[in-house]
Amino acid sequence: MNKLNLNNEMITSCRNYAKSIAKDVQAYINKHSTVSVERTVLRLLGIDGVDKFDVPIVNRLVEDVKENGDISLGISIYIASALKATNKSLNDYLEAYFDSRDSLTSYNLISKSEVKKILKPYYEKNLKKITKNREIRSKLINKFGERKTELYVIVATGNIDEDVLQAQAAARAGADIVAVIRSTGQSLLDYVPYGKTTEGFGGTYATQENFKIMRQALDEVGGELNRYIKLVNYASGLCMPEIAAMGALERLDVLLNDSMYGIIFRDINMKRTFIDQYFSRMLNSYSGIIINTGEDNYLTTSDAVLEAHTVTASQFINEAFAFEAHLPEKLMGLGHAFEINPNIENSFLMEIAQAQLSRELFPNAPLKYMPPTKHINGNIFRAYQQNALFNIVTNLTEQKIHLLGMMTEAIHTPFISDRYLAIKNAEMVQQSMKSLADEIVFKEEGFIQKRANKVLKNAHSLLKEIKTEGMFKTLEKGVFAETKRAENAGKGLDGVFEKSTNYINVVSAELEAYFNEN
Amino acid sequence: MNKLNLNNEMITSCRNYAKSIAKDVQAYINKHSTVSVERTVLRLLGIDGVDKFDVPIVNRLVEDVKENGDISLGISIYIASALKATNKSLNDYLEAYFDSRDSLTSYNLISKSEVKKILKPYYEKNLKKITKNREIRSKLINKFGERKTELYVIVATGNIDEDVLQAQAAARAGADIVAVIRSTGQSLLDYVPYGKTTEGFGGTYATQENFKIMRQALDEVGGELNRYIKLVNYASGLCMPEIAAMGALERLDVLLNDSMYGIIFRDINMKRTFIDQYFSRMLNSYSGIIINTGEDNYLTTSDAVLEAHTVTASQFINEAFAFEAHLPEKLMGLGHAFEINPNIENSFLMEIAQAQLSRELFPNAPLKYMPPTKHINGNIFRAYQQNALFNIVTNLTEQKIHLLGMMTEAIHTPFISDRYLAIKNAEMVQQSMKSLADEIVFKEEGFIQKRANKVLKNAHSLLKEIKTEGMFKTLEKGVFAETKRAENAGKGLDGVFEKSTNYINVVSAELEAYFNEN
Amino acid sequence: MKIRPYGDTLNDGLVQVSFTLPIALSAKATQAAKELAKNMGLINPSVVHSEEIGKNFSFYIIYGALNAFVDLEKIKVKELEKSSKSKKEIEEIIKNNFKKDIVVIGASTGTDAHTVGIDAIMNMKGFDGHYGLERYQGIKAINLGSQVSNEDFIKIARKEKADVLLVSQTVTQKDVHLKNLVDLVELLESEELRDKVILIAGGARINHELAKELGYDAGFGPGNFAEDVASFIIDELLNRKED
Amino acid sequence: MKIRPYGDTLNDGLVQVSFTLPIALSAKATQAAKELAKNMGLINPSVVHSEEIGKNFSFYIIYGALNAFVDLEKIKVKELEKSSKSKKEIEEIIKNNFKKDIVVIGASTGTDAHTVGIDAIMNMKGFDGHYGLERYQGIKAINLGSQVSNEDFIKIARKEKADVLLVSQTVTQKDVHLKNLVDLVELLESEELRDKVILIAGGARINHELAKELGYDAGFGPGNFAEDVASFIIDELLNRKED
Ligand code: B12
Ligand code: B12
Ligand SMILES: Cc1ncc(COP(=O)(O)O)c(C=O)c1O
Ligand SMILES: Cc1ncc(COP(=O)(O)O)c(C=O)c1O
Repeated sequence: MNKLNLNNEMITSCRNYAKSIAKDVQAYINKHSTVSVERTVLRLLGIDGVDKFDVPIVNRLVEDVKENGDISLGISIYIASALKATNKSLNDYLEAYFDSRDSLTSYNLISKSEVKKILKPYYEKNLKKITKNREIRSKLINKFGERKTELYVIVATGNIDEDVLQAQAAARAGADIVAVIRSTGQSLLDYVPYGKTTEGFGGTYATQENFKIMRQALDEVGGELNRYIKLVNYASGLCMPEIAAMGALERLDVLLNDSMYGIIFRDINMKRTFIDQYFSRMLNSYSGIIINTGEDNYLTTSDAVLEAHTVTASQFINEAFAFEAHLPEKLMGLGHAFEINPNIENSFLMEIAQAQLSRELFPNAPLKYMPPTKHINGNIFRAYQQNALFNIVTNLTEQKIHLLGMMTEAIHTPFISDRYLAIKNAEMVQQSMKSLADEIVFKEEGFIQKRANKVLKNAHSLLKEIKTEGMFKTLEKGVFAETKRAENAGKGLDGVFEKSTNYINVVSAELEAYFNEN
Repeated sequence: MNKLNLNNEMITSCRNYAKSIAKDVQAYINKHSTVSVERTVLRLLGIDGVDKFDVPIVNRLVEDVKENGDISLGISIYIASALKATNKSLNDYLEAYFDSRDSLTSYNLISKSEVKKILKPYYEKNLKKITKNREIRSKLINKFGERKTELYVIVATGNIDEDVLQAQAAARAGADIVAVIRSTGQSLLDYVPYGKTTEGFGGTYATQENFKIMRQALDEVGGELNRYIKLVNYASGLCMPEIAAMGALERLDVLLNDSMYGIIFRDINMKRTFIDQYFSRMLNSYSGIIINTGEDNYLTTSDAVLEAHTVTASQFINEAFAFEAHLPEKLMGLGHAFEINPNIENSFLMEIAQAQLSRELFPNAPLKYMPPTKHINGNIFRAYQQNALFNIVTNLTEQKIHLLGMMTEAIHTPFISDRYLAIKNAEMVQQSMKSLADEIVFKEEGFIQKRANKVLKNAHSLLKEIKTEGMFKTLEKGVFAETKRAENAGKGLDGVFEKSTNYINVVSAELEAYFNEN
Repeated sequence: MKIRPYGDTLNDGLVQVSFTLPIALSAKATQAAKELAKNMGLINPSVVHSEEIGKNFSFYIIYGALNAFVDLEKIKVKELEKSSKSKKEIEEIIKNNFKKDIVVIGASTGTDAHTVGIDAIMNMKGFDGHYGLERYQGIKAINLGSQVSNEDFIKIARKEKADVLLVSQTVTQKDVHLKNLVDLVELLESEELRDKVILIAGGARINHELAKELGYDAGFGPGNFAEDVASFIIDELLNRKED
Repeated sequence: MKIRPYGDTLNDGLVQVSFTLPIALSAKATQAAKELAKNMGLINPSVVHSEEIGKNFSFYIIYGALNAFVDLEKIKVKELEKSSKSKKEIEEIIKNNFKKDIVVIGASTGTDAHTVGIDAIMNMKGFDGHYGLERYQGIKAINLGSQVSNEDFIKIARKEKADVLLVSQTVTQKDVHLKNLVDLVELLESEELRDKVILIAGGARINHELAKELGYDAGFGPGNFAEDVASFIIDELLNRKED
């Protein structure tokens, strides 16, 4: 794929800057952990459920240690010590815990190696389950095959039962990937709601039970259609790694997983979410879940013509972060979007340039290409056309994960018919333009090539700048989406702590060992 | 413009075949005239109006000669002889004619040169008016400029007053050309209705008064917008040359004018309409009116993939017919269409091939490019998308006269909002893809080039065949639109007559003189 | 079972509406659009788009919840029970039951020049992979094409001793098709031919119910092919034989 | 003046409707769709498209003539009379009439994270070529961004001695925005602040009428810019001064 005549040295240089930027942040990450990381460890030991006030048990336990013990040691040692001291199985211990009201910190702390030994059966069981899920997925995809470009739609009724109906209808209509949008505001909750839910605003709560229900529904309809229908949910937010773990356990296939989104659009503290992201991406990698990053969102806030390079720069950085977390390229669903005002002269050519640029810079990544949203208005016919133009660019630049635009984007989350029509729109383009990408060549030094090279050049300058200033300072300056975020402000900072030299995290230790081997 | 790598020798050979086919038919045409040709002569002498039974006076006079005289001499000699004998002005004579009930054939016939002398003041006055109209048009277009691709919409309410409102709204929305569709069935009438009309089915009657009303409305709104809005009507049918004359007098800018359409889709006798076409196209040429031909219609009946070459062959023939009638290339709005089933793999690429082929074969002709109709169904969203795809091909292949598709094509003639949305659809494409044609190259020997060359090759074979068989036989075989028409069947044959050696037609004589000079 | 339109949740009643008003865009005009939507039974209609589309014309797109149910039990449709036999089956039945060919004459009548529909049913090659009646053994199919006047149509029917008449009507603007279709029935009746033929209408806006209302034996809209029509014809002829 | 929707002829009443029914496609289902259209007041509704869009869901597109008029004379809209002054004029008026800067605090409240709307009104660079309030001399504009709880909003308003509060709400699913907006009014009232500020709401689904109903002084939807808001603020402050 080489339609843009890009400067390879500049690309390499971008990658080097990004690597250095990510390494800088990684140095910070390595020294810290968060409450959600610790809760994730508990979840992967097999702890689930809520107390009588609907507080998740994992939250109760971590809070307990935070208040009464030394969380900087990590949760692993506390839970292992408790099991050792009480000589109980995890389940029995937890029952007793809630009956007795004794703190988790009431026991003598044991040695690191003992911790590992005691907890191993628990986390191994769950990691095996995850491995099994990865295998099932591979098997099914091998059996049914996978389309070159996959059609991705969302369901967002707030009610998992209604979501199921609509997801199945979407699959029958031709969707390959279904995302269940989360209820507004969930990403700011410092816990994961529990159980099946039927009430949400602009989306359905991400709970493990809801994941399970939807996974089953999609497997069912997939079996009927002889296709594997991928399931997506959202990890970014205060519970990033927990959702990564839940997604792994319930065989989700894609997770929106991007600290940058949380920082910029949710005002989540940057330190908190970078730490969370590292652990969650390791889990994604282990479970074979594709991550989706949120660069597309920048252009819903900033001007898509002037700020296109911020998307590209961020993609390089997200790639570098992902490499740090051992995520292979084939799981890097880096985001980009079709967001230029269609009234701008040659905007379509600029969209081609940008989409092709992303494709050529990250040839092995299953890029997530987002539809027009910002310049959609209530004119549903116009919107249907804009989506057709978007679908054409997808086709012409051979994107992988193709998020379908809705004609009612400016109005409401999709009706069942909106989604159906969106799929038919994409299919008409796919079918009628099947070989277009192969057929068409861009003029040498033409508008498209020039635009792509310019964006790359600007991204290069920006990466250089960020490398000098560091990621935290850059975010303070408001480089991305023109949104300024301070290093020590935002939600969730109180959940960050420095790791003691004696810190132990049995899961991440296991994962790191795994990645070193594989 | 050379994107298709076409075989130039084959193109020349196509042109030669077509020329020979047209010359054959022209030999027949030269020996014949029709009642509508004769009525046209009367109209260009300034005769208009209807009798008390609403029969146009021109019909009365020609019928009179047909019944009581020798129409093979042409109408000119009869009317001149009557004026000479009665020593009256044309107006006075006609008044007396209707009072007296004396036949037009009651007078001694005078010599050809006298005929010309007597009628000259009358036809000169009208030809001057036509010349004047041509000049006004040129002046206005020079003043306001003309777009590279002109947006063409139809109005079809059946009511000229309502048509005016909608035509003006369309112009304000961005339309460059407005066509007033005729009432269903008018083309089969062997007379032209008279006066302003407000009742029609699926269209508005084409009358000279309605022409005038709409011309004025468009001039008005054009003045307001600083643009020249072109007016279109339909000539094909039993009154082809009469409408050509009326259009010239009322400064229409484009006339649908194609015998092939009448033969195939209206079952009009081929001889009748070829003769009519010749005279009407001479008038079009004289008045600077662009003709539109109806090749696009073939594909509404036949398969657009398999029968694409019939369109191309017919375009060559129509070009040759037009040259016979002294029509310059810049007035040849040859038709083609976007009619392939969009569910067919790579149909869009085939559409590009076909549109680009037309463009390269007839580089100086203002091609009329027709939107999808046959494969539009009641799904207005889908239709809106199909129209977007069509608009893209127009843009990519730089068509001149761009007929906008309506989202309600399968439902009704356009609502005011359908038309508005159609214009906005085209404008978004024009704007966002402004330089696309210049930017994109087709792969050498790729799908598009191959398809275009194949269509050309098939057209070439077909033209060769037609040259051998002759046009009349070809039409009997049902080569175009799979519709068979017999040489001596169809409507209007009784209006055809062989010209006597003494035949005289003052207008065509004048026009031929003009074309020989210019 | 009572049902309502469905947006994304059962019984939410959500519908989309669009129309033009013959007045310029203004807050008042938008309110007028909303009032009309309320008048249509929409609760909380929301004007999601409004646009001036020409001097004194404005266009509106509205979403709202329809405050009405429809009771499926109470709905009666004059639906043609399609017996849907295959070409082969039909030919077999004709062979076994009729001594001579069944004569079927079709036309697009009046000034209607749309032949694709009637061709789809009658011509050899048929439509969408379904062969037309001309290819059926035991059926003599005569397609008169377009623009056939009702008078000519009847004349030929009489001459050919037609068993079945097929009428296609595509142009429906201002309901011209209704007039044309009714005229034919009246003409047939006045010529005492109506009972001697099976009379069938078809076209983009024709359905069985409408055709019955107009005095036809059946009506076929889009999505019907030769075998559907032939099945009906055979069933009907056998029926009439029995009587 | 009484008006009706306009298709292509005055008073033809033609409207387009689309919806989904939660049942499979069938002749009966199509008839049900038609009945619903009749229920909406359409005469001769025509189902121009129907399609199965998933097991037990079918989609319909309908055209029909609305048998209803709306009387323009009877329509009352609470329309904001825009005084529409320019930035320059506004700055001039402030200079001549107010001793200290007018303090304007804005936020996207609740869990709403959409800032583009409030930024459009407040930020330096503004929107679509219209500068935001931050650039106005005589106005101290404080934009708190998104996800601001009503409590925090009021706390800061008190601290900054706000003259004007600007609230943006974009997420309207299940009417969350209404709840959020009403809660703020109640909170302000309970803190006896309501009368001390000009309270303005804005967002994609907000209009003046709705805002007034909810207890706001004004509401601004799409197509409004900083100068429209500032004009209203100035007029209102001058008004209140006079009282
Ligand atoms: C093709 C076409 C033409 C072709 C016709 C060529 C031909 N040989 O038939 C041409 C270009 C000549 C043409 C001309 C005109 N057309 Co036209 N045309 C169409 C078009 C694009 C497709 C129709 C079609 O072929 N459909 C495919 C067939 C297979 O479908 P069908 O007819 O519904 O048939 C199926 C069933 O209904 C059924 N069926 C049909 N007939 C019968 C009969 C029997 C007995 C049975 C059992 C079943 C049956 O079986 C078929 C297979 O399932 C439509 C728009 C559209 N997309 O629908 C406009 C359309 C029908 N045309 C229209 C108009 C107005 C005209 C003109 C009058 C325009 C003008 N003023 O110049 C002219 C003149 C024609 C005339 N007087 O009749 C309008 C009609 C508006 C209305 N509601 O009244 C339409 C809807 C376009 C529009 N939006 O304006 N047209
Ligand atoms: C951009 C955008 C985002 C961005 C926001 C970035 C940012 N920095 O603001 C991102 C990507 C982060 C985002 C996220 C989400 N979004 Co969002 N988003 C949009 C989008 C595409 C555009 C909104 C916009 O910026 N419009 C442009 C501005 C200028 O217009 P405006 O807000 O109307 O403002 C004008 C006026 O209203 C007025 N105004 C506005 N506020 C105020 C205030 C005052 C005081 C005044 C005087 C005037 C005023 O002045 C402005 C200029 O004229 C819309 C879809 C669309 N095309 O409309 C969806 C949309 C609003 N989002 C939606 C949803 C559901 C979400 C999510 C909840 C999805 C999810 N579950 O993950 C998330 C979470 C956000 C949350 N909790 O709030 C839905 C809302 C559905 C509904 N009706 O409730 C929409 C409609 C998309 C959809 N169809 O699903 N979104
Ligand atoms: C990377 C990423 N994460 C998460 C989300 C959704 O987040 P929330 O649930 O906070 O709305 C998005 C939405 O666009 C996203 O792009
Ligand atoms: C060349 C040509 N002439 C005439 C017409 C219209 O003819 P009528 O008025 O007979 O419908 C058309 C319509 O498509 C056409 O293409």
